Amino acid sequence: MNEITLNIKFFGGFRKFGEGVSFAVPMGSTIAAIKGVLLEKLNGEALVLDSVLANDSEILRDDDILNSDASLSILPPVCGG
Amino acid sequence: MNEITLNIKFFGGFRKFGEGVSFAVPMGSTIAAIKGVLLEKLNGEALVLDSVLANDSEILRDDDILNSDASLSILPPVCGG
Amino acid sequence: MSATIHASLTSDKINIQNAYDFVADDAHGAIDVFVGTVRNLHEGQNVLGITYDAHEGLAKNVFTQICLEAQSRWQGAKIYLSHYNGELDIGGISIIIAVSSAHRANSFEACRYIIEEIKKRAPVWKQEHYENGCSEWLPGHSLNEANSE
Amino acid sequence: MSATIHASLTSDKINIQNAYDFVADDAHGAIDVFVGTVRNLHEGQNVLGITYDAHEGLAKNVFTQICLEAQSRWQGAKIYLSHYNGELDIGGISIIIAVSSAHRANSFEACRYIIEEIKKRAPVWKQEHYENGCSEWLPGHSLNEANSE
Repeated sequence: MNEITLNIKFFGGFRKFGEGVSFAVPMGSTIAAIKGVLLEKLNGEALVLDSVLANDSEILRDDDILNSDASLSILPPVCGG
Repeated sequence: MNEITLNIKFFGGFRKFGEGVSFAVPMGSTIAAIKGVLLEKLNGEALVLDSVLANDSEILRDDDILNSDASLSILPPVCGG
Repeated sequence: MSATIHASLTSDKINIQNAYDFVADDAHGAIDVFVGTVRNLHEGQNVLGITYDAHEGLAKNVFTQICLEAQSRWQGAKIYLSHYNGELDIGGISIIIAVSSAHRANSFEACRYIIEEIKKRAPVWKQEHYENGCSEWLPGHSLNEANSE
Repeated sequence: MSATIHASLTSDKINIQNAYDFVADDAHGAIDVFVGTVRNLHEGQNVLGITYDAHEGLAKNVFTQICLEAQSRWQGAKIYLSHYNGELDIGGISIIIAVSSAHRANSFEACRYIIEEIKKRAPVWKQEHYENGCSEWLPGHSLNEANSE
């Protein structure tokens, strides 16, 4: 089974885990599945559940599918202004 | 009959009549009556009807009564800001 | 205790930073500033400038009264209000209202309240000067309503 | 034709006059400026400062998108929006939004719309630093809602 490599950057409340994390998932994984892996890598950090994954131009939906390596960001609930 | 002397300052749309006007009215005149005299002095200028008379601290009501000389202002409809 | 209301009629150029500095407060996270300026067009006519006229004493009373009303409705607000008196060219600032408060809703609402009340109640008038050489005192809100309250 | 929207994320000190100058327009008689600043108190704790964090690329996209939405609702508005990124002391300006329009209602409403949408949608976070030495990333609005739209 082919794998793809993801680089996920951290923001806000995820900064306590460092700058980001890298891992491989099966090609064709959904964003929901990738969040599941991230949840596991971050020791069940509940913040993941309220967060979204995004690429550099848009927020990805839970049912979006990834077929190639990607640089993503995990965005916790926002509080700008 | 005793008379009192009024000095009435002009603002806004009344400026075309100069800085103001002076005239005497019977002591005990109401503001409404004074407006009537002013209307006559200003050749029936309709603006008087939408205007109010004021002293230096407050607007006078039509049924207020004047018993002594006074310096007043005639204030046309306002449009500040 | 420092003043929490500044209300003035001025013939000096109105400065935004002064308004901001007056209302800035370490306990306040929100400042709303409204600025009124002279437009180059009014009801289809090209405007060159405006002359403001005001009853100084009464205007200051009314400004202060309106600010106090705002403070009683939006507790803790700091308010700076300055209205211009005299001649202004296009783009000139005729009024500035700055309101600071702990949270943003109060700043917005108090600032809006103050400008709406001033338009209705402050003894200030404006005469527009048009490109065609004419000048006209603008119609407005009659203060006669005070008689029916 | 000159730009009618400025939307930026910056680590330079935010300047009110710059915002004002950008939106000033001879055809516009009203400017509303909202300024967000760092308060010294939050939910009973003494705050010493705030560190802002932001996803630069996405934040700029969202800022621009929100400004375009405002322009389509309040036609003709000129908008300046700048959000700070990095560390701020008490009183520091975290955001400025200036909106000019022909008449005042549009300026007030568009300005309010923009700050409310930014609070909900812009990928920006803040970490408060307290007098007791602790620091905390504040909770906020989940962007997950995008999934249910």
